[in-house]
Amino acid sequence: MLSGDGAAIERVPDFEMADQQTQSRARFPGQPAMWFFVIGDLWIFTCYFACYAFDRGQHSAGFLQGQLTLSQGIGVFNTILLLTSSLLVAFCVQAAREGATALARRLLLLGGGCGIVFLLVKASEWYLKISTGLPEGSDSFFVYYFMLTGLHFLHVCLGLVILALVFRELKKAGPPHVAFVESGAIYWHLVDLLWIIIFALLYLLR
Amino acid sequence: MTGATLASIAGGESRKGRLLSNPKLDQWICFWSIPVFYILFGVIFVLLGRIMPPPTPTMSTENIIAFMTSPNLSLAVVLLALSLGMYALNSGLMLTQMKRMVGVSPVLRYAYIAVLGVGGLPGCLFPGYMFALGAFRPEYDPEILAMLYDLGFLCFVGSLGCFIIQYVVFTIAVFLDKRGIFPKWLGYFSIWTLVTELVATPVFITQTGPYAWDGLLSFYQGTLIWVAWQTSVTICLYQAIKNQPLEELGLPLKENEL
Amino acid sequence: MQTKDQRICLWIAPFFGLLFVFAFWNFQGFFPPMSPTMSAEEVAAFYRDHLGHIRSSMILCNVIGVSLIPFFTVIVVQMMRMNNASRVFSYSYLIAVINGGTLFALADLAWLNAAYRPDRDPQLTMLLNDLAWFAFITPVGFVLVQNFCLAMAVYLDKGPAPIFPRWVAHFNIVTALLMAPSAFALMYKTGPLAWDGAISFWLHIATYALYIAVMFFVLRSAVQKQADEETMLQSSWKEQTA
Amino acid sequence: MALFRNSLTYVWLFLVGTTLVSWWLGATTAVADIDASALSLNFTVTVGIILIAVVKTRFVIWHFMEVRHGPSWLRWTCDSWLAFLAVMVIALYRYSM
Repeated sequence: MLSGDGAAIERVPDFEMADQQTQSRARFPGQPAMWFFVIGDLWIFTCYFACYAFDRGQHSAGFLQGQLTLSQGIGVFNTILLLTSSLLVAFCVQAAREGATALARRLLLLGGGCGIVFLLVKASEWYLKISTGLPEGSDSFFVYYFMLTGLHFLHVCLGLVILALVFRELKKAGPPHVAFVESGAIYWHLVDLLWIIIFALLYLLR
Repeated sequence: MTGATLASIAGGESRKGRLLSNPKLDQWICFWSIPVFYILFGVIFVLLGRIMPPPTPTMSTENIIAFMTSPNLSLAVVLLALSLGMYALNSGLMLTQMKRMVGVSPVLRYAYIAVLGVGGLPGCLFPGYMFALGAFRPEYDPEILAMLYDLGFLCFVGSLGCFIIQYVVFTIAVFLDKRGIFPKWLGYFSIWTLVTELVATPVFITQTGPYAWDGLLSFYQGTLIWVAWQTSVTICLYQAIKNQPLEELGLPLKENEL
Repeated sequence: MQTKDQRICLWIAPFFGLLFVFAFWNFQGFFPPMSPTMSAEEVAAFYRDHLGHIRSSMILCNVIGVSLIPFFTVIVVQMMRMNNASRVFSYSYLIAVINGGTLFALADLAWLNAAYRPDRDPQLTMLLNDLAWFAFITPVGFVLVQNFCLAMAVYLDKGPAPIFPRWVAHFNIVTALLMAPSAFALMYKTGPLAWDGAISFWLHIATYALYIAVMFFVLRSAVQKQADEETMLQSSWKEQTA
Repeated sequence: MALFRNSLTYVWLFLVGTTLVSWWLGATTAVADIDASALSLNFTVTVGIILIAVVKTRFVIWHFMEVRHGPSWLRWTCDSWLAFLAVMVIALYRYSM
């Protein structure tokens, strides 16, 4: 299915050449407004991570208690899921740059699909967590857990909306507006990036 | 409105004896009411009432009584009752600029009006009344005073819904606008204010730590980003009014459009 | 633009005004007004003695609490017709009207809750009574902005035929200033500024009633002028096509 | 299929690999009961996990967000933010322990 229809195949060889081309000249990815948003968002999350690290140090026993009840398996699966969706969206950007909009649309759908699966897995994880109840003494950990994963959940939802807008852009006849597609992809990579840090801090930290 | 009146508006300078002949006088009046309002806002909540930065939720009853009987708390609420209306001028200005946007239907303006109609009371005046009630009769039982103290701060720091929707409506309007009256980064900026409002949701659950109503994350970060947002909105409003073409002023109103 | 709907909204105001007068007269706590210096037991006793009157009048107030909104929206429509440079004052006026309307509802609900269980702890009844009086007397910030916006709109109405005469602007400013000091009822229990005092209560209520009455007549003439303009427009249009 | 010979695929493989490594690193100590000796081990494990996360984040920024083709100020901002984040989290965690 990934091979795309006939038209895309001929154009695929110069797909790689495009790859070498981009290395030569410096090019600003996406729109500056999106970078303003990404960098600002990173700083906002930095404050959350700082408070988390500080509180974690102070009563680390309670945090460990809470953390042990989290299942790292689901966390790893979610991480790999978002990494895959990031890869697919990156391929979509390269395909869009090449004008292979049909292939780009298919890759975007796959990436968005992974995002939706991520949301479902996260929601079920919460539901399990809430229904089994929280071990006492670790509620401060779980305020952070629900706050960080909740905010990330909303970022993923906003990311899906942006991917939908990119999909609509790719549906239009004629060459797509590449900077817009790149910005959508950059936001999606931001969401993936935030999850990598949240996963490390919440699930694996000792 | 015939062309004559349009000329008279644009040619205001020529009219002798008119001291303030600036054609955009009404928008500049509302614009300069914004800094005045926020200076008053600062005086009321920070200096007089010492409501911002908020005291800890886990205060002992004596401190609560001391807070309630602080001399100029009720004066702060009086000033609030007098000056809260100025926020309507600020919102009116935003709506006037939103009306100039192309590709933005009036539904966003009506939503903005409705949200602002709701927003001011639970967020500002109602907490003020709770503190005023406490200050009015310090001889209440300590539990009643503690309840007023909690009710006041929870409403003040915790009323999020109406402001979130205000930011959502404003963000959509900025992104849909094809004329670019407000820059796109302002749209992204209001997404942050929306995010920080969401971070304040655990205010109703925890009483200690960074998510309490005086916590670093739900209060200080939210207020910092809100202040930065309001400053950048004011700057963008200034730009929008300044480069509003003169012939756009005094346009006749389309029949059914607010 | 057809003016029949504006006339209907206009004539709503005196009808509900009379209902308001009756409700306030029926509510024993207004004439003479309850004094803030009453102790918790006296307040509770007052609610127990006048339970029927309080409940009936406040239920009526609850029903007609926001009935003056159509009257104020007629003002907004007339402000929209003025040829100011932009509609900023009309928008601000509308938002101030929305905020003002909701506060009277809060006051009315507080009274009704106090009267719902008169055998509560007297302090709770006093608390609800205080909240009711605060929300009824002190929120003048919105009225200030309303009148300020209308006054500025009239001053800046550069059209050949202004919608409102200029004295209406002065009248609005004066009424706003007369009602402003009643915000201090939050601080004082005795004296003219207390919520039963001469300035905060009597002056406030009298000014507001006078304001509604005067604006009613001003609006009636404005709507009438608009109707004449339209008929003149239609007649001249018919002449051209006939 | 060109998509698999693409450089991004190798980046993706690297990222998945490091995720599994950090999982293995983080998981092994879950079995050890929590006591003082384990705590000291924890700090080295913590630093290891945070560094892995930082490396993964840098790869995502440079390759997926194409910052490696971007202007130098953008590269510098992202890297300095990442360094600040890592140092701050480790320092706060160590200081408050």
